[in-house]
Amino acid sequence: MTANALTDLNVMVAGQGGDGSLTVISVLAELLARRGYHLYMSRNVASRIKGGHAEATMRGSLLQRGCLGDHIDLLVAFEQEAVDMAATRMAAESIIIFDASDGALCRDALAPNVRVVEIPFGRFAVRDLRRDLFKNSLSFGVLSHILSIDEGEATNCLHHIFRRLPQDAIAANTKALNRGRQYASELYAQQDRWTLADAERSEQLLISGNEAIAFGFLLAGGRFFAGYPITPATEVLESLQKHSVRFEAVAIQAEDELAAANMALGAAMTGVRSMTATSGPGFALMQETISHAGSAEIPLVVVNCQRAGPSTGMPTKPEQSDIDMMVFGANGDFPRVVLAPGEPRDCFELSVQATNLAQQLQCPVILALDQAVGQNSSTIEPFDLDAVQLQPGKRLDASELRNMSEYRRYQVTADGVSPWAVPGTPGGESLVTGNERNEWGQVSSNPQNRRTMVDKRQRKLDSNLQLLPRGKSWGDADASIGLLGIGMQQGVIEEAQQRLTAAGLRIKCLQPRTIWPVIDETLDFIRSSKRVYVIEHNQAGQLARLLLAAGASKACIGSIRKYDGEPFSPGELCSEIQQAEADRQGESGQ
Amino acid sequence: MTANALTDLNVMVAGQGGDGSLTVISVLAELLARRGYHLYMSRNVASRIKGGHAEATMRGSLLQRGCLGDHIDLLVAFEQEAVDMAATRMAAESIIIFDASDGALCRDALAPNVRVVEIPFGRFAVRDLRRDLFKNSLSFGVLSHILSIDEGEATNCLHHIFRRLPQDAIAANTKALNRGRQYASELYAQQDRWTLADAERSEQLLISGNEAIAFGFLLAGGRFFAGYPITPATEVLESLQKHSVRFEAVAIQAEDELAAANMALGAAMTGVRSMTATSGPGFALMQETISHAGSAEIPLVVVNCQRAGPSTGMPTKPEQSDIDMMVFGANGDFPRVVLAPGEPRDCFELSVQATNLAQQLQCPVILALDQAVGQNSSTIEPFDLDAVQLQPGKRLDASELRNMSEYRRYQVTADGVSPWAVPGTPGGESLVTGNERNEWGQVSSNPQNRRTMVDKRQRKLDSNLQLLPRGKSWGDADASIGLLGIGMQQGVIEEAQQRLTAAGLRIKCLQPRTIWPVIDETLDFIRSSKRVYVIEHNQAGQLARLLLAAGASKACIGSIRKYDGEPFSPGELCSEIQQAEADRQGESGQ
Amino acid sequence: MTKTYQPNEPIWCAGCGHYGVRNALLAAFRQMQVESHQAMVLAGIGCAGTLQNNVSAYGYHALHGRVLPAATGAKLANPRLDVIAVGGDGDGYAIGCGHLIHSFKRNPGVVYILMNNGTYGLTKGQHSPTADAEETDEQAFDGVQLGLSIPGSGFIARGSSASPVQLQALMVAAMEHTRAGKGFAFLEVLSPCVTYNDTYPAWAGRMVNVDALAEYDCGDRIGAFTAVNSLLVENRFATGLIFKQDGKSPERRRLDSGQAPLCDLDISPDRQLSGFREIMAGYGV
Amino acid sequence: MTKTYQPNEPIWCAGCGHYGVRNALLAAFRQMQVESHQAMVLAGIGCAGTLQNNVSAYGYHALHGRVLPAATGAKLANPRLDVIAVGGDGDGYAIGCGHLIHSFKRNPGVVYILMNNGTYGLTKGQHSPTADAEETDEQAFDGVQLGLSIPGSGFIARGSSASPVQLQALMVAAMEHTRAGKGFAFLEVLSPCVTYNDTYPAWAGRMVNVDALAEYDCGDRIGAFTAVNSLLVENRFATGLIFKQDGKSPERRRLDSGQAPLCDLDISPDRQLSGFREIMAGYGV
Ligand SMILES: Cc1ncc(C[n+]2csc(CCOP(=O)(O)OP(=O)(O)O)c2C)c(N)n1
Ligand SMILES: Cc1ncc(C[n+]2csc(CCOP(=O)(O)OP(=O)(O)O)c2C)c(N)n1
Ligand code: SF4
Ligand code: SF4
Ligand SMILES: [Mg+2]
Ligand SMILES: [Mg+2]
Repeated sequence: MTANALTDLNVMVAGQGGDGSLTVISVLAELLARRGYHLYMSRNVASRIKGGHAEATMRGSLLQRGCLGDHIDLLVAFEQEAVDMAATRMAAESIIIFDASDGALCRDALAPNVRVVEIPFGRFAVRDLRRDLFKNSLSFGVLSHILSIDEGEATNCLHHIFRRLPQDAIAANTKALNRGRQYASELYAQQDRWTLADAERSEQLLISGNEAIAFGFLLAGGRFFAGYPITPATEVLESLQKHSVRFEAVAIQAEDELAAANMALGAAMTGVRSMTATSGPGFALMQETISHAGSAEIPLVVVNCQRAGPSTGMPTKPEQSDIDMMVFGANGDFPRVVLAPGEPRDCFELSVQATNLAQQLQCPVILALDQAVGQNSSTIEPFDLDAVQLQPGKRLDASELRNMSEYRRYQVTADGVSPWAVPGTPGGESLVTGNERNEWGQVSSNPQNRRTMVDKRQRKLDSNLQLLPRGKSWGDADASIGLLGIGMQQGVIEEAQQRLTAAGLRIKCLQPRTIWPVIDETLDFIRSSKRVYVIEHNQAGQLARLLLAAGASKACIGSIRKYDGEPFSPGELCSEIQQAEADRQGESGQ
Repeated sequence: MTANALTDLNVMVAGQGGDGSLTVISVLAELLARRGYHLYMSRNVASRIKGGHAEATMRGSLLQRGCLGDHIDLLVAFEQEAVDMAATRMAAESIIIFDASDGALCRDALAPNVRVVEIPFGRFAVRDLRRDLFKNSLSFGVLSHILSIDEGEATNCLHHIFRRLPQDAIAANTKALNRGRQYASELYAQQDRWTLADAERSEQLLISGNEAIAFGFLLAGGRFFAGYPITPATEVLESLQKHSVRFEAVAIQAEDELAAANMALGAAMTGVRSMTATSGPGFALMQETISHAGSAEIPLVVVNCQRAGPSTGMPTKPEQSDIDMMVFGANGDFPRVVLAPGEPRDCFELSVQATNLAQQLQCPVILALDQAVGQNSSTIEPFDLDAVQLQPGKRLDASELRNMSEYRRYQVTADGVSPWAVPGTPGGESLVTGNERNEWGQVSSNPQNRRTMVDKRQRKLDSNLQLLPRGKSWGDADASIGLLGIGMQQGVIEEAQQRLTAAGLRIKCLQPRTIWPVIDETLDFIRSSKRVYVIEHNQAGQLARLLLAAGASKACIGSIRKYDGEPFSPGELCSEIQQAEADRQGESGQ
Repeated sequence: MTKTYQPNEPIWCAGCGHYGVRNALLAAFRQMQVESHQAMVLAGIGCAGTLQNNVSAYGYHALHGRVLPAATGAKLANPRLDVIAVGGDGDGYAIGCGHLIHSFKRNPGVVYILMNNGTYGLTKGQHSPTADAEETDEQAFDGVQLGLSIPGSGFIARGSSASPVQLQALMVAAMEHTRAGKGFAFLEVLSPCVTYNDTYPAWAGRMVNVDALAEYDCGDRIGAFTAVNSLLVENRFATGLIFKQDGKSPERRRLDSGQAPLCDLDISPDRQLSGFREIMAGYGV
Repeated sequence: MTKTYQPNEPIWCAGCGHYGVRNALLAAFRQMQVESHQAMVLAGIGCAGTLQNNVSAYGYHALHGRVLPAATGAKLANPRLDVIAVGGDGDGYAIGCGHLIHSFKRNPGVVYILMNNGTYGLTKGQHSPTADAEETDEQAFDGVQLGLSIPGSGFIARGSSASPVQLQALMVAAMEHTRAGKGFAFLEVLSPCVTYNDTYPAWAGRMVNVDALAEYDCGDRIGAFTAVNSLLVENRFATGLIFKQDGKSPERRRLDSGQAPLCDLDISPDRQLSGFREIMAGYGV
């Protein structure tokens, strides 16, 4: 970190849950955004309720980044524990602003070059302003001083964030801010101050993946959602509950995941675009229903925002260990699509596509998120709302039906998709079932019919591959080394690739966005490489295994995995790859 | 089929459900068993209740066979539909005994060389004996005549089967039998009669796979079972309910599959060996619980007797399309074992092993059956009960605990398995949980602890591979062509291999019995072959794909699949393989 | 006219109680002039759960135990439909009983016809939750009593497949209740399984039709519970319209607040661009 | 003494009702002289479902909603254990309510303590089935009333984390009921979530302790339903021992018929070879 205009800044605010760490981050986010920084924000809370260690981390960078940086440059710590936990992640020459209300900082765990500013915020806040809560604005004052922000700008941002509070609360916080600045100017040397860049500000959204999923669903005509709360997927339900009235939509909290998924099926059968969202344990409960949607050919979008498993696991930690279940879970053979977005824009786009695809293919479409993609927020350009188009699929209305001599719900067609009518349409009476059945929907176990029907359903995928979203690829297209990863890996891979390229390694990258079926794009990427590192968050190497199962050559695949609940940092990933490359060289040298 | 002593005879009895087709088959089974034949029996009932087409088919053969033959030699048909449905399966020179009560047989669908004996059984039964039901013994009389059975032997067998009926019922059935023989001798030419072999009779059991699973579980010390009825797995529950009192065991019908699986977990935690059994839809519902058993390290055996999917599918038809779900379903990474028996003896043995393995590895062990393995019966040598041994695993009793200074439920050990104490043992108090936790069982999301615990759990498999059951291999060990299949494929592959070998093809075969993890034996078999045909009942080629994922070379794997609800016949499988071989030759010739 | 599927003949055993349920439903449909395209008959899994194949309507075969959530979704999405959910006692009282409770509570305009035969017919005769106490060592469950215990439940009735006139009348009353926007209507039908649990003789003398009792007040929850429970401990069943209370269904609440049926909404994004832009602006920094 | 895990301090918010439940349980354990190795505390998932971490016993953290089946399995397998199941209202009345019904019906000797706070605490404040009617447009569910509707239910009580003495007494009564082999004991505890649904003030004046009513007869199911329902429609809660009836639990039925506890059986196959041979002979042909 150089003292000149910061191009990349990682700030953590940490304390006990309920300390209001998020407020400090919000004001700083506002400030950085005004200065033209891109933001990436992550929260890390213990799986407990009030209290317990809680941290919010934000990266501000002039380049768009999809992950946190390797190190923390600035830490606002409201307690000793926060410092101890962050100690190994502190950058050289980084700064800790410590709330010394309960005593001086013990800096045993810290490298000597980490600087500490100790101020008893809490004590001062209570003493001067009569409420502990004001320590947040106090500490922002200190921060703003260190970052060489002038009073006007700091106040402005604070006021913006608190604009919905009553006047006296705003006044008190402003007072706290100024006190903070004052303490800082006394305690913190003028010459050590950092300066922020002042880049051009563009219109940006700060949104999480879960929120973007909900928004995309509404754009794509989604009007029925049923869910059951579960970390880290709950925000999809909550966003939709917030916005549903305006669009006359229904967002219902069911009694469990089985009810949620089956309510969505019931609504979907009436032609209303329907979704449910959950995380691993709930997705496991929905397996039977997903197979049913596949069998009965009912359009359904299911979001699985993955957390660390197995079972209850670590609910607030990210993992990508339900790939197997999403692709291969549930009973029997049936067509399904699994899409994996990498950041909020992707979430929005793939949510739209998933909602359309479910209608086009009449089968379950799964949106595979992970906790980091779902819950972290980042700044992105506003969505291009005008570009959203609805694909109605083969829906028959009353007049089309009237002109048909016969209507068979499961008519065997060239591409396997049957035209369908929804309840209420005269002439569209039909039988929808999860049993094997003939074209009319009547139960049948005739072997010839069975083959026809299995093949028909499979054709829905095989003859509609062109509808499936392509991935994102970047880097040096002619490189022989490839990096491949989905979801939260995207941002880390991007940054690692830039660094590796800078270090002289030729690398190309692919973030597949359709993970099931495995499409040619993915296999071609592997085929055209000498080796591909598959980077993922799980113990088994589920994605790598999936690619092998799809025909990728074993010799070509290198598997880089992590499963400790913490995302890769770009630096960590770089070393993993460099190490793997070195190992290869070593081997081939022998 | 030659007229001399029959070495292999396929008999079908078919009519409306409730016609008592099974009685005829039972008496014939008794007769054939006394003559030293091996038996294989299958029932095919429409998914409806009373009425609807129902057929029972039995193969009697001097060689032990694990499937039905290619053709039907003898058909007893109580209605026209039965003949129409069986028409294409009738052997040349085969015989149909037709109940002509409702009119003469329309033989349009039959080949000219099929012979028909028409007798209005039903009408005669009512006229002579006052009850339609006696048509069964009547038709057995006809059968016995055609098979050149003398009156004494026929009566003997009939009496044996009816030994628990009241005297007058036996007398009436005997009368019916004799009437049948009389009609037959009038209608059926003496010189066209067939003769049965008279081989040495050995002690045999006639048992289904589901029954053998239940029995093996009891032998292996299983004392708690909870299930929920579902075709084709219900007989596991029913067998255990029948036998439970004698062994003071509990076999409980739960309110659903979620309750069943979780009751079994509760009992398992007390140290009682526990099992649940279900089929695809129920197994899908149990996914969350299976992941939980994997996470919390609770020994649990789960039987999945597969039926044709997806969803409700065809409940009475066999399929092997839950392989993916059993191996890869449920959330997160956790160790599990999947074993696949091929016939009743295998079911018994693997049920014992699964019950032991669950204790040894403290994880879920899945028994993968299919409808044919589970519900078809065949004759086998009596089980060697003395050979059954219990493996207690690392259970600590009170005195062992007393001598330990510390007890940690999730102690990290070399092989990943932690010694454990069950509730009621002083000093063994502990926390069992599906959350990530430290060795004491206390919830933790510390990254280092997380890695340690994931690795520990995985080690349970990796360092105990020697405990996993090996497969069965046969054929020409040096052959370059391999046939590989599990479950119901075993018997068909065996017979197909014999025929192909007789036709000059060198072939070796493997029936893997541990399908997850994929063990070296399986991969070695593939590695040592030029090509391996993976024979399975599903559309996707799930087993073949699993082998690819485990590292088998794609060039080496040929996939032979069927998914119409009907098992392969040996002849059909032979042609498939010959065709595939011819195609290869064609290709390489180009 | 577009030709579509022809309802199958039922596949039930001769004499099965479920025939009576089907016949009463067809008669009720005629009486209520239900148009086949406006009715959606959703079924659970079991012998009872094949009834939808024998009726002209939009039929759906749900998963075992999940017919009520599916029916709820359908009704919320298209409130014009007559949504009829049917199923057996295993389907509704065993695997599905959690959803039954929440359907009483949520109160969607769904008619739920539960065919109680004290057994699992389709899987060949295992005990259901309403099986006789002597056989199971457990007290038989009673769905009517359960319904009364859920605050907000609004229509609880019991009929018998042996009493076709009463049964048809109860079905009509149930459909009128849902059509009026009052919410969930629960109708249990005693519908014997002649093959595995022939309770025709045992049940015959045990039914007491509360509609015929002069002093019975079906608007009084405590009174209803008292009557039902008193009969139950004497091993008898209350039948008839046992409890009725006017509520408001969620789909009716939506309509009353001026919202269109979900299935009628124009969902093209350009129709609501300003709304979407406003939400997006809320995420702006 | 073997050193084993030390119970953690609770992780609940300051003032959470669940502290009162834990304290009462510890006191009841002391009063009943429960030995830590003879108690098994099973918990659902939620804030309530962390209580097992704060007690010395064999603790188990079940899946969300599945604590009762697990407890049933444990009790049937080892009837000597004091099996205590705990969980929240989301756990027990939403995802798990099917199992609650069947636990009343099956009647295993399990004490079930359900902490009702009208909200999903752990997932940060969504409505639970007992959430206020005004907020949800649905009537709040009542577990006590539900319990009364299940034939065979034998112990139904309600306490409050604000009334520690009564709560401890109810816990003791519940444990005595199960220890006596009478079966399932259900105890709902009003246990406010101060963070997301602080009902301390709202609930304070609304509780009516039936134990203190001279004329109240807790052996009368209809009377209990009448009392509970009458209070409920006035927006009040009956507390105390609401209903009690002596049944026999399935594990006690096994013991009475001379069968040993499952966990004590000698399972070595050679001990029962003759039995196995006989069964095998039954398959002979
Ligand atoms: C998840 C699941 N578990 C089990 C089954 C098997 N099954 C089909 S119907 C049925 C019960 C049928 O009983 P009931 O609902 O009373 O209907 P009835 O046949 O008596 O009319 C069961 C257990 C299933 N289809 N799905
Ligand atoms: C299958 C599944 N679905 C959802 C969740 C998420 N979840 C955890 S606790 C909980 C509800 C907690 O509410 P409650 O049971 O009332 O307990 P409280 O926190 O209020 O004490 C939910 C929905 C989960 N763990 N598992
Ligand atoms: S088995 Fe019973 S319920 Fe099913 S159709 Fe036959 S009589 Fe009816
Ligand atoms: S969130 Fe509510 S229920 Fe959970 S600990 Fe805090 S106060 Fe208690
Ligand atoms: Mg039934
Ligand atoms: Mg709660």
